Amino acid sequence: MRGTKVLAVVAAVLLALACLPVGGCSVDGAAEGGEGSEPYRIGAVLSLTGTYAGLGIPEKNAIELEVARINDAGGVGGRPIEVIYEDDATDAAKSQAAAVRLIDEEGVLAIIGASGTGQTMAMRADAERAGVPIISMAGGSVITDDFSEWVFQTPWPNRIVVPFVLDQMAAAGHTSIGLISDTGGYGVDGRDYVLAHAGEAGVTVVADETYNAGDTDMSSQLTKIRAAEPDAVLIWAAGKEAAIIARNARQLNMTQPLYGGSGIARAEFIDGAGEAAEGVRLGTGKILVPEAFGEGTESYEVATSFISRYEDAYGTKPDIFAGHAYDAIGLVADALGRIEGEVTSDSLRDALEKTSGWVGIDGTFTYSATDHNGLTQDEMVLYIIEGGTWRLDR
Amino acid sequence: MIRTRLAFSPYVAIAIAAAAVAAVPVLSPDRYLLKVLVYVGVNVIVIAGLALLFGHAGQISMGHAAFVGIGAYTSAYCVGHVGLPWLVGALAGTALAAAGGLVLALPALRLRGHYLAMATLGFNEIMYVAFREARGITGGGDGLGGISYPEVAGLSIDSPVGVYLLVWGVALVVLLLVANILRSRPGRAMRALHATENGALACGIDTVGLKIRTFALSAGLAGLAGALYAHSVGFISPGTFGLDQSVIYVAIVVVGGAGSLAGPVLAAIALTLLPYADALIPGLGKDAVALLQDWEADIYGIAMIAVVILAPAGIGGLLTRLRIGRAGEAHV
Amino acid sequence: MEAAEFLQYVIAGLKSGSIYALVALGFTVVYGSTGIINFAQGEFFMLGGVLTVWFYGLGLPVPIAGLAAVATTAALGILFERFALRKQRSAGPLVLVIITIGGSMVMKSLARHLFGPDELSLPEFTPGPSIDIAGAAVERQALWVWGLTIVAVVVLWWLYRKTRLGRAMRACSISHDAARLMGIDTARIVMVSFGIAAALGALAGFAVTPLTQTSWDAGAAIGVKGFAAAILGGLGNPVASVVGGLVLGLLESLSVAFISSTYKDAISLAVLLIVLFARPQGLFGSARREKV
Amino acid sequence: MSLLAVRGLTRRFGGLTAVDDVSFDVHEGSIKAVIGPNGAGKSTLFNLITGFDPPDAGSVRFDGREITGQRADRIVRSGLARTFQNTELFEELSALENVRIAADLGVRAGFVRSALRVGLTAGERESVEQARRLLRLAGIAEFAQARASDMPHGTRRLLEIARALATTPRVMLLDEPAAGLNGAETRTLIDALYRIRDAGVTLVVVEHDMGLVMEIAEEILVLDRGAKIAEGPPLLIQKDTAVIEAYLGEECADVGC
Repeated sequence: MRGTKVLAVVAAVLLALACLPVGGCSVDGAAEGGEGSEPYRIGAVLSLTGTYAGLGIPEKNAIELEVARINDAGGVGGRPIEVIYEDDATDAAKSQAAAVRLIDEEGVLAIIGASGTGQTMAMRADAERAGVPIISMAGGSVITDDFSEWVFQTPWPNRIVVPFVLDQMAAAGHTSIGLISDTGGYGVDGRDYVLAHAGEAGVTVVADETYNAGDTDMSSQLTKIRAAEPDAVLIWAAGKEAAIIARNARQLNMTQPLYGGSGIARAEFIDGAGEAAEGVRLGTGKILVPEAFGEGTESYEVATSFISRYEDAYGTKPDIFAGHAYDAIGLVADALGRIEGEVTSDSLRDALEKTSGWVGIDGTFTYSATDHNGLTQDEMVLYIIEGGTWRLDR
Repeated sequence: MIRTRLAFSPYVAIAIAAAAVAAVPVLSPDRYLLKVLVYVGVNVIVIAGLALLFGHAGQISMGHAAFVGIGAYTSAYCVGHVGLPWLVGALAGTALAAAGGLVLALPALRLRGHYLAMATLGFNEIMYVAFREARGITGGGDGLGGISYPEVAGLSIDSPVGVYLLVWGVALVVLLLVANILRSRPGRAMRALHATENGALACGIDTVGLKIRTFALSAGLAGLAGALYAHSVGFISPGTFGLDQSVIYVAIVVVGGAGSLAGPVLAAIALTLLPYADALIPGLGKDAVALLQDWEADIYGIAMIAVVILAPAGIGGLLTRLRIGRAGEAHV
Repeated sequence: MEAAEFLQYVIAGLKSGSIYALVALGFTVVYGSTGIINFAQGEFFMLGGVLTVWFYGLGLPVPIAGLAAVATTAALGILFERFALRKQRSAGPLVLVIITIGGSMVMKSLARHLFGPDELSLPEFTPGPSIDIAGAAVERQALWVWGLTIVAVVVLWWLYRKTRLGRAMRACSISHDAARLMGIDTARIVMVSFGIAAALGALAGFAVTPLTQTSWDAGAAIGVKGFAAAILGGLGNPVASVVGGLVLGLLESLSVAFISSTYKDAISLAVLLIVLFARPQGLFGSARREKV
Repeated sequence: MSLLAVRGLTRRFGGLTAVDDVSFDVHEGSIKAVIGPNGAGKSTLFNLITGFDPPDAGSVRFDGREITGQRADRIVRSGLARTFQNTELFEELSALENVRIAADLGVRAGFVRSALRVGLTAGERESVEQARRLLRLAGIAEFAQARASDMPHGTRRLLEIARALATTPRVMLLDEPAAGLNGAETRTLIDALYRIRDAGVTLVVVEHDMGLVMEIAEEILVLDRGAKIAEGPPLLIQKDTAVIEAYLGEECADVGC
């Protein structure tokens, strides 16, 4: 029985696995909300480990903070919200499996997540088949460009941020720009929009360089950009490489002003770039400087209250990722509140789609049957980094 | 010495294995377990190929994830863009990956050990750039979604049970074919090549041809696994086929035990399931799950070290000691 | 392209090249005494940076924090060899390589638990504007990186050539059995090699963190570049590793200059594969004639 | 017409000429010895003939066909087998498995036939029988299940000879088969060599054990510093001054000490 020992081994292992009482309360198809004081069960697929851990952890903090606040205030129509967390470890295969588990075994009404664009796209097929809405916190435009009635998005996609930044650069008289972007999803997505919208914004891209995550030096790319003598340099990057680019540019005595998008709207960028961050301008939402919301407005109240509560609970100011998560759980709670009749995944999806004028951190959301992102350019503001922090550059 | 032990005829063993595979969905209709078992089945096919090339023939390859990627992207493109049926796409993916194996066999003729590891590692990194940049075909960094379910003879296999049965059906066939090869002349020639290339040459073994064919077969199996993965999961991105996945495959074969097939297959099952253990172990509290998920990478690393320290000959070595195998008998 | 701009590309190449060289040296030192590739070498680089930031956070000035980090990482390297690798000497090179892979996973994840998921930064040793050399701008920190690389190479050369320990390490790299017959405690040599390799990796991490920041997962990419550099130069030969690192750095920066930045990694690896095909033992490696 | 005709074989390593324009013939059914002091180029000569090392000049004709520079495995398959100075056995496998791998030459089984296990059992059973027969011929049948690495030195030498035989060679080149053997083991080796020669296999043996050489060799080739300095029957070679000089140095050559 030599050759087929491997088959016997495989058979034994599979049978053992099948007998694990894994099934649990496997509910097939979309979950019913149930009545009375039973909690609304919402799933959350986040990158708590792996490369995107820096996004997932603040997102989880924000969701836990908001769920506690909502439940303390009596929940939604008297029923509390219960969030079940799954870590996808920045791996698309795991995010898909997590989504299936949340739908089948936890019977969730909706799934908040994932932190990354790829991980979000991996969950779509299963969520759509099971009829469970996804509220993604990832910034890739493809999430809502490649439209699906079951997929919503809270952060400002490049589709909105890029034109805004390009317009600001044109307004400041920079007609020729040098672009440097990372080869990850966010960078490529941003670069596509820059090349597409440069003309409209009255700007020409005279240098177009890229770099890879993990690269330790971008001075070659910047030397090439410097040779093209642009009026300004646009950085479309997420992660720690953006700070290196700012440093390299300063060391190369490049005089051009630096511009960027929400990818560099992070405290780590300022710490990493040091003085090189001074004078860098970036376009993103209003969370960085609450005054941007305009004192006395509802969004100002929402933002300052969230920022102070977050700081009390976790000791640091919330970053843009915490803001995306705040909106995600907030939109779900708001939609739940607006459902008349039976609360199901379907009715929750419809309610989400009818969200209009909901004031969140990333802006005032108005979804529709064709727009599941709900934000416009007027949620954007231009900041300038001065004295190690952001200041409104208006 | 007439062997008195009850010699299972191979067909009985195949029947048992097939019955077990079929029984799983009946015993536990849980979609999550079936989806995870699809990941396991895909890895078992890749590991069967790598156990052949690396475990038996001693040719290290740090680029096998790239072959999986070639298979996945090729079949997704053939089916998605060119509109070919899945079976044709899968075969095209397997063939192209095998061709990639042929290309990679050329350096293997001149390089040994760490240098061959670097050449195959370089191949993996170059293919990663290709997957990322060939956006027309691969969808680039954001990945390729909406890949259709496998369809055999016009019948679309889109239910979780159907996909599971397809993947594990192919896995069982692959295991049987690889087991047969390892028990026959090519398998013995591979073990000879692994022991000493000069000794193999002195036995008249065409080591050049053997390396090329083994690389091509091993890479082809990885491509087949890729084709199955792409259409069962529906979404692939360059990151899935990166270098760290190739390193994991090599580690699985070593943990499994270089000289056997059952060992690496068991190691593939165990190490693929480990990241999902938090959901599979019944009765874990919420924070126990969170803790397990948070420390999963550490547990994975420690588990690998523990197995190779406790069982230097790997799980395969343990299996042999359990079964009073004849000394030096090639245990498959 | 005038000379100043070309010089700028060369400087960029030498800057990243010297980091690859230091990490490659770590690979070569361990390969020399054990014959295995230490997959945790990238994590030693990460620990060098992360520990420096941590010590700096405790109030130590940057240079002292750096020294403490290099020393701690060297100690970690020795402990890792003692506990994980020591008993496995007889188990064959593959098992050892897998243990270093497992070790790198554990170190990486522990660093995330201890030092958090986000990037950590460190002020420059001597802050100030870049220095102009023939029209090209050179960062002060880059001078520190080159300086420390040269110091490391000279110290290593002195150790290998001029000390008993060094000779014993060279003997080990040629043949463990012969070295043992000469009364060399090969176990101690292997331990020392892991200490030195860890120190070299940590030194690289310390020197470059002010430029690039660091984080718990900074080791992976550099580990691959260091391994490629060690192979390009020729395994086992320290000087070759340094040259391999510098050549790899220049390959990358020049392919950005003349071809395209998107394919710089693919181009430099393709060149490496061509070199391996022409010279299967690397640029300077000795073609070990296989005795038949 | 000789079975193996070597003409002008030369191999240079940098400045050193390891094999310098060596020519000789081996006749079917005979036993030829190749002797010479250490470093005379004996092993290198074997490597050139058997394709393990490409010659810089010269040619080798086996059974009338040119085989110079062919790949080693092709030369083995055409009937010219060899053993190594330091044995190249498959250490983890049993003696039977070692010989069986060479006997597999007779089993027609590529990847596809093996994968489907179509009609293999007959060929394989035959190759196992062949392997057992050869172990008996070499006189080490009782070691069949022993792992190669666990076997005593003498037995390992005989195992490598049995394995080379399994490729059904017409000529076998043995590289110092008696090195490190004691008296009794050398006796067993000599008996085995006679049995192999009687089975029709021509033998060419590199050896230092003059007792063995003088007993079994019908013709002796003497190499010194890469060049052929003598060739002929044992008795003639014994008295050849050039040979003595090569081995014992000048003074003894004329005095005959």
